[in-house]
Amino acid sequence: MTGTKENRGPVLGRRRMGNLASGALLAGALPAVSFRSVQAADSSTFVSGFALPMNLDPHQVYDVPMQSMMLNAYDNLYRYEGDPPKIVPWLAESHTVSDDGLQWEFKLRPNLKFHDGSPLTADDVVYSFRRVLALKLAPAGAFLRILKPENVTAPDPLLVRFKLETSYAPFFAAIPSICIVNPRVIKPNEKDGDWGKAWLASNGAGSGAYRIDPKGYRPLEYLDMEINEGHFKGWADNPKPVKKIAYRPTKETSTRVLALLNGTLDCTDPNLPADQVEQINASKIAYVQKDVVMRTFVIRMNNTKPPFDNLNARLCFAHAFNYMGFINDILGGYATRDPYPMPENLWGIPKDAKGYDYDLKKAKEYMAKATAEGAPMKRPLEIHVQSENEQSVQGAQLFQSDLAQIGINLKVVGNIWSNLTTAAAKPETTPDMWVHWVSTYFVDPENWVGQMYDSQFHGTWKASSYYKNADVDALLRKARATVKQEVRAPLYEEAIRKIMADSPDIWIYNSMQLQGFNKRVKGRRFCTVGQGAELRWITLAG
Amino acid sequence: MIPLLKVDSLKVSIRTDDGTARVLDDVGLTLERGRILGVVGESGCGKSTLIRAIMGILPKGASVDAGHVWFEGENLLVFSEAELNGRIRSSRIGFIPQDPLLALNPVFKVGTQLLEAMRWHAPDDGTRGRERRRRHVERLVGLLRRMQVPDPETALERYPHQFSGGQRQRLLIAASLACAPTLVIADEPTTALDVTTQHQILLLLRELVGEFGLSLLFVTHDFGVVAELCDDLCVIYAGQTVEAGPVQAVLQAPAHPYTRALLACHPDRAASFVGIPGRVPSPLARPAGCQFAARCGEAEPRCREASPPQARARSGADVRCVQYA
Amino acid sequence: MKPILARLSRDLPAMLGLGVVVVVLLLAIFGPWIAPHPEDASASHLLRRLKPPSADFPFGTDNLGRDILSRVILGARGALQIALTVVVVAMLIGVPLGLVAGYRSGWLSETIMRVTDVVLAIPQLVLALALAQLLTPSLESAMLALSLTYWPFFTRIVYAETRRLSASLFVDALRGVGAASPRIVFLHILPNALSPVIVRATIGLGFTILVAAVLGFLGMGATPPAPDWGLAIADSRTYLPRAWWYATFPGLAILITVMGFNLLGDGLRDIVDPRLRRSR
Amino acid sequence: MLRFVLRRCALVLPSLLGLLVVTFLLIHAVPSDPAVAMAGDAATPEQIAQLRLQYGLDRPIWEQFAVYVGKVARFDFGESAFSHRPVALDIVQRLPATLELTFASLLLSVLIGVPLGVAAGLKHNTWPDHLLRIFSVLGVAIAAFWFAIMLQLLFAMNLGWLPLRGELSATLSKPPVVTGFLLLDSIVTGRWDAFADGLRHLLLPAVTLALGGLATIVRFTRSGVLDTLQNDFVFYERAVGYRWPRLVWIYVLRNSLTATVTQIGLLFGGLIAGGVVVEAIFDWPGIGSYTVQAILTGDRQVMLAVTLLVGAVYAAVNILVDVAHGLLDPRLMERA
Repeated sequence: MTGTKENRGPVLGRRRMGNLASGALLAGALPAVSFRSVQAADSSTFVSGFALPMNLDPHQVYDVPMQSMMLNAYDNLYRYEGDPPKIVPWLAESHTVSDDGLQWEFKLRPNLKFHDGSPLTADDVVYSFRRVLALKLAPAGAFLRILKPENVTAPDPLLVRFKLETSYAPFFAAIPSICIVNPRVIKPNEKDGDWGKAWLASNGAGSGAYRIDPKGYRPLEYLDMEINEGHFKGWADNPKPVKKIAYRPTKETSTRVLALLNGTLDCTDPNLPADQVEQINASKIAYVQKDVVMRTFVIRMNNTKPPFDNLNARLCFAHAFNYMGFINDILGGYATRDPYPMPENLWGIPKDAKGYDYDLKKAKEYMAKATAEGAPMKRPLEIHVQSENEQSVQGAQLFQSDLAQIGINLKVVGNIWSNLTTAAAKPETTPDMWVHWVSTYFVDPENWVGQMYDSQFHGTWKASSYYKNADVDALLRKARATVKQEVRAPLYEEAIRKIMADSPDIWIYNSMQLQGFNKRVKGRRFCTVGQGAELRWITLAG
Repeated sequence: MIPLLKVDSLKVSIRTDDGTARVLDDVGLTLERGRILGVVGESGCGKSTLIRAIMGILPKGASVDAGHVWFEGENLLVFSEAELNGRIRSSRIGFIPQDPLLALNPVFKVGTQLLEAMRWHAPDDGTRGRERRRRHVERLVGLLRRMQVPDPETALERYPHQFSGGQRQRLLIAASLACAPTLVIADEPTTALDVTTQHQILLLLRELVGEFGLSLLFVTHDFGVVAELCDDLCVIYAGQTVEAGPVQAVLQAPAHPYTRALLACHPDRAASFVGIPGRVPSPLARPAGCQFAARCGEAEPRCREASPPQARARSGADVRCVQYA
Repeated sequence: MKPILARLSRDLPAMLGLGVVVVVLLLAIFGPWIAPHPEDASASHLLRRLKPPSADFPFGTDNLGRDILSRVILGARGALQIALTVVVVAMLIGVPLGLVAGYRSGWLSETIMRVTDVVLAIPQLVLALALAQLLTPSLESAMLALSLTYWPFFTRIVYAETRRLSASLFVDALRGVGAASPRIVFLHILPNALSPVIVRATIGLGFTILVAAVLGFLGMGATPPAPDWGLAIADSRTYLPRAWWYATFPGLAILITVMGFNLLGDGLRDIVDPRLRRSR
Repeated sequence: MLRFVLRRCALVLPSLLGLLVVTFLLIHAVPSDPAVAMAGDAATPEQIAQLRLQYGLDRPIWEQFAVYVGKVARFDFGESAFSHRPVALDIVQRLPATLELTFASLLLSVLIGVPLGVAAGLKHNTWPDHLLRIFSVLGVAIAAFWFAIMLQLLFAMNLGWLPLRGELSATLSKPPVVTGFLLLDSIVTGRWDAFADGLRHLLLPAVTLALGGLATIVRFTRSGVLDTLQNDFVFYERAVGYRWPRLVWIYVLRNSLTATVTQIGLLFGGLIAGGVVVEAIFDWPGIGSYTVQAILTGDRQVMLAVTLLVGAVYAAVNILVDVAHGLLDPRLMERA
């Protein structure tokens, strides 16, 4: 245990003890800078506060925590890099696509190796995709409708061929979500044809820059990874990488912040509450990194339930949310107002379209119109929030107190994600309103408007406003089946204009992620996919 | 020769929530060596406080206001707890409790409990450690045999509830003798027993006094027991000694009206006192004058004015009554 | 009543407890008139978020700029409501079951006591959380969950008392003169068994407030914007350690209230039955 | 003795079955559809339907129950809907951490609570007694999470004496798994660095968790001692000259502990549940945070298994309590 020189005078330390004992009871009355640093002396271990996925199999789970894990332990054919994100060749050198958008071919780099030293070839890519399609779990979502297992083939050791059932533009955008796994370590551990599902949930079988240490793994609690010196990318761009990544996710915000402030953690997870920024930045040891990401915050309205089936009613609600108050005062300005149904930094946004502003007078006018049209505006309404998520609760409370001013009675109901997604499967059980984020699963409008407002997705939580507009459906479907971005962009712009006119939901902001870092962390690079969790470039000073 | 035990105008009061209770208000008694003194009184008259005062274990809030407890010429009241433990308890004053079932710790083997007292108080015979313990066991087994406890060797390994009432009392009598004391105080040791067993125990005690050269202070509410066992008698009423003298003399010619009332309403000398009208005055509010006056058939006005003086009755007993002044 | 109060008055900690309970009761009744900013029960003031204690806001303000002092005062009513509802419901379930099981013997009694054992074996918090899930997290489901987990304590106590009493001579005598069972149970056994129940209930009031706070902490109790103490602490976690006042004052409110009920309950217990030990 | 234990065990089985029925019904009444949750964020309706079929979630509830009981009998608790890992494996990995924490806190509360309780009993109705009583109520009344954060601020942040979170420093490698208990494994494998580090990590959570138990133990030991002191045998033991410390700490104490031991049994169940909050704050990798996770995600298999497990632990501890009662008081063993 070492500390910084300034606060480590032994005599002073002893004498201060009494004061500190009483001081601690006043908690934050003490300036944060007086905290003792317990930072580990060695600069070879990076202690990460990123959340861990539910298990380690990238073919079973696909969410933000999984992205942050798999970007280090596994490789993909293509990968998103940089800010703004660009899809770049990774295990594949290049790819080709047929004119009809049905046949895709990826050419692999030569001499690729898995962690066990065995070569990574096109057969392994085929195995990986077939495994995803067989397990039919989260990451398969983008592929199940358009790809049959037998249509993934390896005509030669460095060539992978996909034959799609229908043309599906987001196919390429979703390619980085599939990790290439090593069948030679998985197959011996298969049980009853489970594709090694049970085994890979707690083990690694990748080729990534870091190697999973199964002994250092406890689901959701901790995970250790060691450096893979022989990674195909080489380490030329980082002469002093960390040798070990120790994932130590913290469950409580307060613990998280304290751990950053005393050097237990080198970084927090990227969802730090805005109110912690000032305190962390005031400390000698840590700072907060701000990055614009693609993660939209939206209040859903159930368009099948009165009064939300009435356009004027929906417009009334769209004008009753204090967008800037929420962003500036509660989020401390750490978010970007996003009036569109999709991140404003993505392509396909109709820049000419105007969103709605906070204006209670207009809201009242729309309310009067809606009431005149018979919409039951005085009905007690419910907004469901994710209780464990403070921000969704705050947003709902703010909305509640504004609506109360124009005479609308809104009740905030705490709920949990799994109940909400279940409820969202049917229009009758979907709440009047509910609050959620839409993160980047793949960088494509399909991830937002495509899956949120095409009526064929009714029954999934993403489409839980049960919005239906035949014109929009047609536009979105056409865009989905077209490969070229130049052709697709105007289609999305047109669809979004129509959607915004119908105001099916309340779009609030695109997130800015806040992540606390120890000052010894150097060389971080950010990409919105994975929220900057790829750690190959990290160096620890000192 | 000085008496073995002499309690001298002892006054003990207890502070309670409702005021100060004068539990013992001038108690005196004298026990000569080799004799058995019976202390008789109704429940609530202060018998147990008297025993506690002699043993130096007064309840919480109690204090000795006056008097002495002379034991072999030393005033026990000035002894510290450590001195009492080191020089008096068990080693010189043995104790036989009232209810042997309640007095034995239910969760320890009998042997453990009896040996615990011997460990600290048995006479030093020069042995130490295991050897000393072995000798203690030997002595206990011998005593148990003498007390006619069946299977004395295994008895020490058993728990209190595994004995009958009479056997338990024999165990405790043996225990009181284990450290060879000169005085044994017995607190109604036969009350909890049936009549036959009671008789056997009394016989046994009588024998032991001679055999071990003991003196016995025997506290009871039962005149029958006193008549059977004791040499001397001391009657206590409302925290005061009202009559004291040789058993024969007192029983033949009870001098104090209280003693007479007790004996009169119980010609068979049975164990109950319910026959006297009225109630013992509360220790919280002692009346002036004679404490018995309110219930006394022979009371005169002066009885209620001042405490009656100590006097000598014709029988030779000491009496606290104006009739003899 | 008088002797109990008189004896209680000599027990300093119990008097302290009584004082606290009386104050909390007063706050619960008159809270909206006492609180400096009663409108802060639901309003939000974005411009004065997370202000430290000052003359205007002696306990500081919370994440939506609401006066914490007012919310602590307003929270008393909710806390008492939860506690009373839970304990009364638990008593209504537990006491009759205990009476039946204790007075009767045979399969009915056995069944009741086995079920009681099973419910006692369910970890209280787990059941409460599961129920809160089942009925969507709200104050009502938290209260129901707590009641459903608390009744076995009453059943146990009443069962033991009833068994003791019905074995007593006095009930035998009543049976002897041909008194009807319900009459014996309600007129003779129940009043005698009631004192430990009341003691248990007093302690239970404090305990319930505490568990409700834990449920609130886990997002399973009261829902915003209710001025709930547990909820306030839960909300405050995001702002610790900087906004220390946010957690501290609601925390102290819980601490003092629970302590008050416990001290009072302990004092009552010492008076009613110095040998009564069952409690948690 | 053995027969006594066996009979108690036999009595426990129906209770556990009852517990299983109750929890099963309860959990299956929860509206969230495990298939939706299992499939994950990006799932399609077809994927969900497929899962529902695969896990038999479309069958009648009694059939699901029968299947489940059959599996449980073979110690197969199914697969977590979320992690897709066998629940039994997760429990085997996590239970030791919770037990270690629970035992440590029990040990702390007994070692401190019993002497304090005895002291309060001996000093009945004096200032030390009043203070101890208020303190012990304080221990019950204080919100654990608040206290935990205060401990963190003082000992981990300001003084820097103890680690803030977790069960082992990130820079240390874990000792090889022998028993699954971190401290035990460190000793067995001679990893004294890990042992010392693990002990330091254990301290703050154990103290936090011990607080409620400590208070309870003080209270019940106090009232036990008060009761015992009323007994005639205490007077007898004093009258025959038992030395005071031995009288109190051996002869009085053993009689006074019955209620305390009962409470320890009750506490144990409470500690495992109460560990939920402590484990969350200190990132202790035990069963508590696992349970919260399961509840928050609606993971039925885990909720069932944990409830059953806690019920079983509770039952086992209560059998131990009965045995301890028997050891404390030989009369009880005879009666049984």
